[in-house]
Amino acid sequence: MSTTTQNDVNFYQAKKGIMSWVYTIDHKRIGIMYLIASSLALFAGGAFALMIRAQLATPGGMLPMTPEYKDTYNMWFTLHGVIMVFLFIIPAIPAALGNFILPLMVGAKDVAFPKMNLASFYLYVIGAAIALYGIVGGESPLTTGWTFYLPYSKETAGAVITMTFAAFVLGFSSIFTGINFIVTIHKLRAPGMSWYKMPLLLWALYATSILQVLATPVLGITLLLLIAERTLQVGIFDPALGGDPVLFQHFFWFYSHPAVYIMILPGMGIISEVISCFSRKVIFGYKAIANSSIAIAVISFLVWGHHMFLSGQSVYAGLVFSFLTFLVAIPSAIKVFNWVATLHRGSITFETPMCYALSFLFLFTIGGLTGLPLATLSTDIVLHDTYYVVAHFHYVMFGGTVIAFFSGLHFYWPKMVGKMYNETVGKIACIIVFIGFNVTFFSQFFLGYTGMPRRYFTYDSSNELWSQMHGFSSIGAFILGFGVLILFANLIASLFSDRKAPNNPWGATTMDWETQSPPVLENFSEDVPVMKKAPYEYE
Amino acid sequence: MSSKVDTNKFIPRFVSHHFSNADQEFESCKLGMWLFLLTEFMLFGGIFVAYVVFRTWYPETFESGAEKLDWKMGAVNTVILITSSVTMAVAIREVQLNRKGRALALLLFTVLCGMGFLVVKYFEYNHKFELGIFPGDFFSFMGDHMSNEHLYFSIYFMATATHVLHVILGLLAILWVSWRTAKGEFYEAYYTPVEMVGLYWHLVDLIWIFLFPLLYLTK
Amino acid sequence: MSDHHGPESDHHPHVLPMTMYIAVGTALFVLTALTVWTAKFMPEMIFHFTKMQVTPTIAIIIALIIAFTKAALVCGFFMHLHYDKPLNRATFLSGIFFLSLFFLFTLADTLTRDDKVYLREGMPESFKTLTEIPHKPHMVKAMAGYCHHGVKTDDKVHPCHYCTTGHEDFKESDTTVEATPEAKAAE
Amino acid sequence: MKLDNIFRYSEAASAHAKEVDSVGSLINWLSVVFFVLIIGLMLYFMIRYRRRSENEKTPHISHNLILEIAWSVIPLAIILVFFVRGYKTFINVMQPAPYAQSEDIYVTGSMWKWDFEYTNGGAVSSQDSVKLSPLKIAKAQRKALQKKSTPEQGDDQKIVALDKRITELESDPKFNNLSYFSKNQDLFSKDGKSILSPKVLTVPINTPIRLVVTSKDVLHSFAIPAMRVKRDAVPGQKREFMFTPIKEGVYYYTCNEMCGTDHAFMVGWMNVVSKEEYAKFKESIKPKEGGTPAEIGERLWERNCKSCHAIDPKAPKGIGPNWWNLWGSERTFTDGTKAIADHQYLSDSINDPAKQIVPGYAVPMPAQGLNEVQIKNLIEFIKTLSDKPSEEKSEEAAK
Repeated sequence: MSTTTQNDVNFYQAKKGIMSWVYTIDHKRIGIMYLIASSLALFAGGAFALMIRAQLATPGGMLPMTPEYKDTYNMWFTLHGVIMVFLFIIPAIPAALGNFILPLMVGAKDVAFPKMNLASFYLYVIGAAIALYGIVGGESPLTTGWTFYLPYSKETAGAVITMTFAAFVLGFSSIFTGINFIVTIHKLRAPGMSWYKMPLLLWALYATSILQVLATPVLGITLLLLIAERTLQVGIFDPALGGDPVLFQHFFWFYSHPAVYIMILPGMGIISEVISCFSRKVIFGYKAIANSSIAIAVISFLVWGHHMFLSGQSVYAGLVFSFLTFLVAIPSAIKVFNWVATLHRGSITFETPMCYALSFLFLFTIGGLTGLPLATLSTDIVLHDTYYVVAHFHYVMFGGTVIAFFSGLHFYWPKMVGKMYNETVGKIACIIVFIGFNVTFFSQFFLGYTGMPRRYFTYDSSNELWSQMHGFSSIGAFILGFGVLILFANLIASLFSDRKAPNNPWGATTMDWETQSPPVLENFSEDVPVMKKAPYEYE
Repeated sequence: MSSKVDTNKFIPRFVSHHFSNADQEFESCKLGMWLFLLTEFMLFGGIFVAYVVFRTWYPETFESGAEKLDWKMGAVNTVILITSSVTMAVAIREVQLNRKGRALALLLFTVLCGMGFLVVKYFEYNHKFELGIFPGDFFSFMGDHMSNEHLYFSIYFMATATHVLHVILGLLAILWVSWRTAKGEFYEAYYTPVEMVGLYWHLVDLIWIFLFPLLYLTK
Repeated sequence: MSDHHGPESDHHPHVLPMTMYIAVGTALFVLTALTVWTAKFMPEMIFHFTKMQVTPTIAIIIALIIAFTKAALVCGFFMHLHYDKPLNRATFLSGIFFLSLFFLFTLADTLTRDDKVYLREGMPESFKTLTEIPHKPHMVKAMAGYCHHGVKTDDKVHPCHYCTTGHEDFKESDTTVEATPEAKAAE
Repeated sequence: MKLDNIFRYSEAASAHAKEVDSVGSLINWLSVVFFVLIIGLMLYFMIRYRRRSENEKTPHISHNLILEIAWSVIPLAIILVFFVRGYKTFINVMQPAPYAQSEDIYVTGSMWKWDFEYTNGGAVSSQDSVKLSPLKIAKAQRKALQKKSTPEQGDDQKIVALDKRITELESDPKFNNLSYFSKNQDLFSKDGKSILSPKVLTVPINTPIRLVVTSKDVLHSFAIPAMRVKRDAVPGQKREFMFTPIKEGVYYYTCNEMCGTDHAFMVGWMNVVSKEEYAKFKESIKPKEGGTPAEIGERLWERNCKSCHAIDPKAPKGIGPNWWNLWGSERTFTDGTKAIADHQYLSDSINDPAKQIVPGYAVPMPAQGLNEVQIKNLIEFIKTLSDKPSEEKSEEAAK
């Protein structure tokens, strides 16, 4: 780093005023804005989750069992799903952390299309505003679940059009981010950074972007057709008009299954970075992890039918999809094995990001293994659409993606804001989140095993196991919520502390740590930053 | 080559700050555009999947539906779109050769063709509406038809309306680059927007190449 | 900003010969004519000479082959993929690949759907009517007062262009013309 | 608890349940093995290789090809076993051979109840279901006794006896699976009337049962956890599955696909009975044939209308209007218009119930799907429900 010049003023101070944020095309500022927006979405979705758990804590629930309140619960879980999926998990890692880190990691001054990046953020804001209007705009509540299955979403009076249009707009936001990342990784890598010298987070983001670009347009046309179905009664998905509701599920899952990997892949990338960094050791099986990201991206397009084994899909198609679903388990397993092998003979320290990464390994392993009975056709008959599925995908989505997001957030926080958070509080929050999470969702496996269906707002009080497990789950949810609050409080408190972060607090080796914290306006002081050493070359 | 540029005629342009040279910028834009076109393929792909599924289920319905469309109008529109595609491609060539006037004329001719396409489409739609052929449940056709023919027309209207939307967006984009061409912003070293709009316009043509035989001809 | 690059680091276009554009354009027009001919006139000719019917399946395969050829011409030459970087070509081909996966797996379901449940004695009538809606399209004859092209038979404003000698089909088949209110009013 | 029972699903009561459960156990035990292996190693490495000094050096182990191939191929081989074990049962359940001998039952889901029709044309009504639930009957009797305005001698003892029976039934293992709804009827009622009338699916033991499911409105999913079966009911399309119950008892069924407001109430129970009992049951629901139109209409009323429309002049106000003296009376509607209840009005209001609604009956009647002959028979039956001689009435209506 050269001596302090005009170039070394960090990007927060380089331009001042609210307008410098509104019109900014700086990827770092857009990343920060995305981070704030998606964290708000996390809190909104989390609030709905807590209300769901409060209702299910007892069989009678907290809502009176009169017809007008039944839809309230249905609205809660629908909005929990819609907000968490479209407004939080999908943009959280790629668009918030990825936007900030990716150009730094490839050694570029910005993403390839900075204006499109800003457009992506504004589309996100518009989409979120439309979704908010759908919630509070006076339309009757949306009760379809985030899957919008027809014909129910056609017959219900809820704000389906508003919400689907919001998801449509958010889809474009996602596509723009994807295009930007692919082009940036292809064209703007620093001299010296060949494909197999890219940090693994870049591989993960690259695979994610492929999925965003290829799958999201299908969601677009699906939602357009759904809107047309409600306004013009086109009948393509409506059995009363000769259409086929199962075709809608094909359309929907062609997007939404790859979307599951849009959510988890960047999380896996972050874990690769964090584990290698805090083990002070070269990542084990770099090529295997990199290639498995791409393999997951490709195979994830072939397995959408496993959401539909019992949905009226042909049983032969079910056979094919079951087989392919097992195949997609392999690359994920390879990654887990590689991460554990990286720990071997390392020099491991347990800072907050590493605590989250290790919880990720624990939870994601459970999440992955509990997916196997769902991919097996005969056991899926029992478990399909029960709480087992709920538990399984929360282990993958929350235990995987969100924990990885927390890990990445703590890992890159010093780089993003230039301040260190309180390490002890961070670890305590991590432990509370870990415990709360397991109490919440492990109990749901038992519910699913004994046949408790999803999306029920009440349940059999005579079944003691159900009462107990729902009770546990609800207690756990509040512990989890408390942990997340501490986590964010700790991070926000760090902004007002005077613990200035060094440029490379963790001793990591990728290019993003070579700039100052927070980075300067055009990321690097040098005109053309050159990659000096390969990633993960710890001595 | 840059020495040939008449700087009085063309406005020189700088490469954006985060690219290291013009080639990198051009290639990045082109890759970005191809990725965007990829999303368009997938978007229309959805409609085509619906088409194929229902065609395999109800072949008679689709034959009966296709007979109600006027293949002559479809053929005229195909010719119009292909012409516009040729002129668009040649317009890019003219920009590459620094012939501003000819490029502008070709671009405007492309716009004219696109408008012609819309006019023909308007007459087609109008005729359908007069006969009560509407998508889905609003289908109120009184002549001979299959019991679920509204499905065919749902797909017809969804596909062509989405395509028409793309034509309109494409026309606006061509007008935009025509205006910039007239100002002299494009020359052999910088013509990225023209190239991008050209790619987009060819996509519009590409989709019609499939829509025409599938909707109008195969009975 | 210090690192802006002037026109000296310029991009050099790859200009293609005019003959290519003319040749490809001509090919596209010819193929359009060909696809119309194969769909509209060829079946009659084949039937005239060989008494063989061109089935819809064959017709659609021919139409698709021609359409793919045209698409290849447009992509390869007008969109310059033939001369372009392999990366852009790969992008385009990946679209085709994933789209065909979408087709393949969706059809794997819809073509092997097992909803033609083996029917036995004793299926209740109500159940039958509930479940036979989508899979049995049937012909609906023209309404009274309309020709089979759907045009009102006494419509002076919009005469039917297809029933060239007046509403001929209508006169043959329909006997309920007296029943329509318009007809009664005319009397 | 037996070790292999840790991973049991809900109680298993069908022939293929054992196979399903053993596949499930296999997967889960192997998962446990892998989990212990992975997380055990992780924990071991965490402790063994924690940083002891700032200047520690780590070895440069970039990869190990043999190890990586091993941990790709071995899991692949294992999960392929899962696939093979899984698909056979699935096919047998979801697509039984057409020649398989079975007892067919036709299941129709609608918002928010399941209807069952049998091959002899019989169908179960909610009333029958109430009869089939001893617990419900005992509870109803106790309630009736408690509400009596003039208590008689011996009522107390009766209540005590009923309480004992209720406790007995509740602790009966056969009823452990009974849904919440059978025991908490009061919670699910509106204006004192149960808004839910779950119907009982009665099936014979040790007989292959083939359920053909469809739906009247939106997607539902018919699931019987104890039988290890579940399948979506797709409107307009038929889906089937087959199972063989091997244990007598009562098992709950649920709807597992989000279908609207009362999705959580779309539950009921299935009664597995002996073959003899089943034969008796099937005979009892067999529709009687022949008779005058009014008699046919009465049977229609019993099947389709009884739960909402009373025919007794003294009956309390039901969900739908009482039919006593309905024929020929003047009806006033919510929009202020009036009509005489003649043949036209009745058939209209059966075909399109929501069009004209008499004040006080907020819940629109669901479409019944009756054909013209059935409607005519029903109206003939309604004509007989009058305190005046029938000829007089019909003359009045004719005027």
